[in-house]
Amino acid sequence: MGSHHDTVGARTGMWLFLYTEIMLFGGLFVLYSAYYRMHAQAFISTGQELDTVLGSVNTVILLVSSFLVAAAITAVQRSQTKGAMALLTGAVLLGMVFLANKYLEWGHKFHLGIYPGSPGLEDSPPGRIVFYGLYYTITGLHALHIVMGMVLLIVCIAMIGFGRIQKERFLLLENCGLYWHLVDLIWIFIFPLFYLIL
Amino acid sequence: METIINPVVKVDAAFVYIIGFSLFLLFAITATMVWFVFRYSRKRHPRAADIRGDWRLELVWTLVPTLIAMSMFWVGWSSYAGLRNVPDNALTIETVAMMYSWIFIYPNEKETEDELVVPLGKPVRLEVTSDDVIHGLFIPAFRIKVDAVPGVHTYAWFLPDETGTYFIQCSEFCGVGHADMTAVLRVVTEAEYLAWLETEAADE
Amino acid sequence: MDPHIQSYKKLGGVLGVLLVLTAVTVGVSRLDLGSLSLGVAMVIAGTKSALVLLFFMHLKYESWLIRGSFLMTIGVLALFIGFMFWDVGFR
Amino acid sequence: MIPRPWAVSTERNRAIPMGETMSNAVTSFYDTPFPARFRGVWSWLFTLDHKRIALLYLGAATFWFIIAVVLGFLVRMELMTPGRTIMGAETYNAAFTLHGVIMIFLFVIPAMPAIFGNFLLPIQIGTDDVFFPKLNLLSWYLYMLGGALAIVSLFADGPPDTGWTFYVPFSVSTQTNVGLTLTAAFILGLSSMLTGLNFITTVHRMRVPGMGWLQIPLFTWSLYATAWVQLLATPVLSITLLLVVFERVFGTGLFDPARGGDPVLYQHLFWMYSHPAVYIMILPGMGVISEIIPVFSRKSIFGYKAIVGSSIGIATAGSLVWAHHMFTSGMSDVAVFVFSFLTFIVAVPSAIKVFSWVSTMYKGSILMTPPLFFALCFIYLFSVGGLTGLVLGAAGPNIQVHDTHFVVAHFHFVMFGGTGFSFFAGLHFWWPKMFGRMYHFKRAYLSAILIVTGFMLHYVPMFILGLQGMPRRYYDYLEQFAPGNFFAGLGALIMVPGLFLMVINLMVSLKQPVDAPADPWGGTTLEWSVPSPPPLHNFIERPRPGKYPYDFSRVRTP
Repeated sequence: MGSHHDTVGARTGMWLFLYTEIMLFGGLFVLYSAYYRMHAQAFISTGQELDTVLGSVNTVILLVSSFLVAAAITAVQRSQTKGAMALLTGAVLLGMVFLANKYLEWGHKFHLGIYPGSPGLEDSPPGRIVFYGLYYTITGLHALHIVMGMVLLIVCIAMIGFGRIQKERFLLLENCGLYWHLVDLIWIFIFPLFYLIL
Repeated sequence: METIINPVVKVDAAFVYIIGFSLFLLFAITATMVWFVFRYSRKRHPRAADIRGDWRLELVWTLVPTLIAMSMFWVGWSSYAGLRNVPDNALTIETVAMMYSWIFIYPNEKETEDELVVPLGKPVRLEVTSDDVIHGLFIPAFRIKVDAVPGVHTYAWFLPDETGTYFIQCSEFCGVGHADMTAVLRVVTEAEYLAWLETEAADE
Repeated sequence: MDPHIQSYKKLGGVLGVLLVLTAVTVGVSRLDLGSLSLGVAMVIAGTKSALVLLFFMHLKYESWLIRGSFLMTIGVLALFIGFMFWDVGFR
Repeated sequence: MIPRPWAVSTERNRAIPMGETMSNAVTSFYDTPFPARFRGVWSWLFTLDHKRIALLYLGAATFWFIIAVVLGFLVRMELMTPGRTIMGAETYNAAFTLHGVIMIFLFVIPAMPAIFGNFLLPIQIGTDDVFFPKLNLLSWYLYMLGGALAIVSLFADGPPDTGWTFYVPFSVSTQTNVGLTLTAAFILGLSSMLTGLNFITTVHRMRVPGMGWLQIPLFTWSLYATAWVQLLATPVLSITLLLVVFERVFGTGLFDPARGGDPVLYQHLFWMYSHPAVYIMILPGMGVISEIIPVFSRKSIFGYKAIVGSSIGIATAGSLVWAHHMFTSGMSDVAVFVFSFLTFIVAVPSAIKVFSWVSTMYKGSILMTPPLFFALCFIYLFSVGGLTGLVLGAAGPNIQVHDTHFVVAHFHFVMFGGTGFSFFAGLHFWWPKMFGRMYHFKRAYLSAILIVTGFMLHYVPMFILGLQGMPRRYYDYLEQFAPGNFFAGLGALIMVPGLFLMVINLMVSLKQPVDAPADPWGGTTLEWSVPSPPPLHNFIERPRPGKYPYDFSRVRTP
């Protein structure tokens, strides 16, 4: 069937899928906006409890990894197979560092007794509970997407190795890259809304 | 004191206006359709004309329904406004919904369960909230319905302009006892109301 | 298929701008701008995401269909949030 | 011997050398597995052929439809007399919840796009399959998985009792198996999204050369508009349901008023999807009617562009009226004003469609057939549903009838009288195309008459009950509501046999030999130019779409 060679169409399909991801997180941002309106003061004071340094580091990590993925496409287009694989491996490693940071961050919060349903959180003002509810939901869902993105990138590395992704045929890499960038994109909004809020 | 307009009148007028118009439109559409099926059946009319549209006609049947719809919107909205604008001298009664009963708390701290007693002719404002899940306070006779949401205070008001007994129901699904979550509204004369308020308050 | 190849230099430049903007948004968050601060942060985040979209995600080189439908998606989300404020904003 | 009043010949039919009997000369997709290595049942379970996938959906959706009809029937039987009639309150609550969940998520939303859309969209735009055939099959498996979970929740202890709306905090606090049902709805949403994604890509990338946007048949147009709503609104439901699951499992507190949450926001999120979902349900049905009316009037659709425009208008404006489900929720009065206003705006494009359909028949040459009969019933019932929607859209009257049986009657007129009847119409219209067999006409008419009669007796009393103030989802009711409920029950007793007669009539036709011609009705869109049933790749030679999809000047009765 003819459709298999239509890369524009396949990419269109990927974008359409990304829209569903945008709307999925969008639902959470809808909630965020409403709760920000209702509990502005609590959001601001609670936001300061989050570690801005860790958040900034994670932002930089995702931006760099995004760059690496974009560069990997250029490398494939220039038939630099080894280079492309190295760039993607770098991106996956950065994804791991991101998750490690996230783990530390969540672990620290859990250690302090701040997690959904914890006694420490239950006694705080309502806005703080909601803030952490949103924080855990959004960053948790986002971390899940990071994991899925890493799996996709690893598949791409393997496919480059097998020669299934090459100069004239890199649709898979493009689509996986799009997914990875989207995850980055969502973080670009999570970062100021939770870590920088004043 | 200016006379208070009972919102029931405006809501009913809105019903009549919208349903009346709708029945007319429904009849017109259906009759035309049936007539066409009869008149232009293949037996009577073997060769169809080739008409693909007519922008003037389409413009007309875009604009006219828009105008009708706008008028309906306005009638509906103004009757709603009547339901929301509480007269100043209203008697306020706290209403708490819980699975599966209604608690009414009067200004003198008197509480009743599943029975709301109000004086004739005095507007009543119900301050509604819930203890557990969402319920809905629904008094069909006075065209009012408002959800009882935990953590939120909503309100509704009505003008009891005739003595008698009316029913109150829960309109938002709340569990096994949803259908049994009914209460009685008694509209009594001012004197009876005052007497009732005092005696029963003393009882409890 | 896609004849367009973006040079490493260009991609690196974009990354540079992104990192600078990150620094700026962190810096601005230290200033007390009152109610403006959220708006400023969102403008910077919007700029950053536009850069990612246009260059890393090649939106700049895509067809009208993808560009238009992307804007439509964002528009729908904005309308959902905006229209909800008819309630949340006036309660 | 079946009467063949539908037998016509068209010039196009004659242009193809095989003529009327070509369905016998061409190997149909039934005899050509794709991928070719699979045989027997595997050729269905692993098929990538859009037509086979459509039939897989048809089988599954019919099963769900029957289950949901039976559940709804039991609910009505329970309500036929006051007090306990045949079941207890817990069972009743579970029955109406599952009736709603199954009807909506497993039948009404997926039926039209997944069955007719899958079968016909590629053919109508002159191509051989959808753009992502594997994704298409995946959608079906997700649909089956969601359905399986719904079955499990039927028999798990404590089937859900929240109503299909899953309103918090009740859905969070109830002890029944809500989580399972939410997961099922989540998966079904994913399936629906992927179908939408597939259709949008297919329409954009695979139209046969020569078919511009204004040569696309109206059914495909309606699917295209629907697909965007599926794509953009469904994720909001997904996240909402997920949040309720989180709420139940982790106690995140996002909707718990004691912890700063706001239950009304749940309703906003829920209806942000679920109101547009109403248009996911009805738009394809409108598309079906827009195909049927011209064919049997043998006359071009009146105002093709207006119908296309109104489909887009409904999809757009329909996505922005969600809060009209919430006028009593404690929402701000400003929001009531805005959303009531927008609701009336959305009524206009629907009105345009109705006027266009009726005008199409003006000076036509109308042949009564079962599909047309169902379509005319649709126009009547949908008009009632639409017009009573105006009552609900008006802020003041809404307060009285919200959450009463008036609403129940209204949305059944739209969902059942509208989507259901257009589905039945489409089924009778495309049945010969899908299976190559014609069904018995008289039995089809009889079933339609039974369904409509029962329908009216079933739902009209509910309008009155609602106006009198009987809330929905009531297990028991006050004495004054007894007559209305009794009549509604009687209606069900007429309607349900009608439904079964219709299904059986269609089933029985499958026993006959394949005998339907390629174009039994004299249609002009591309699906009528291919054999019935179509061959694997749909077209024998490359289709040539006309300048205008509804040009009947070449179609003649012999």
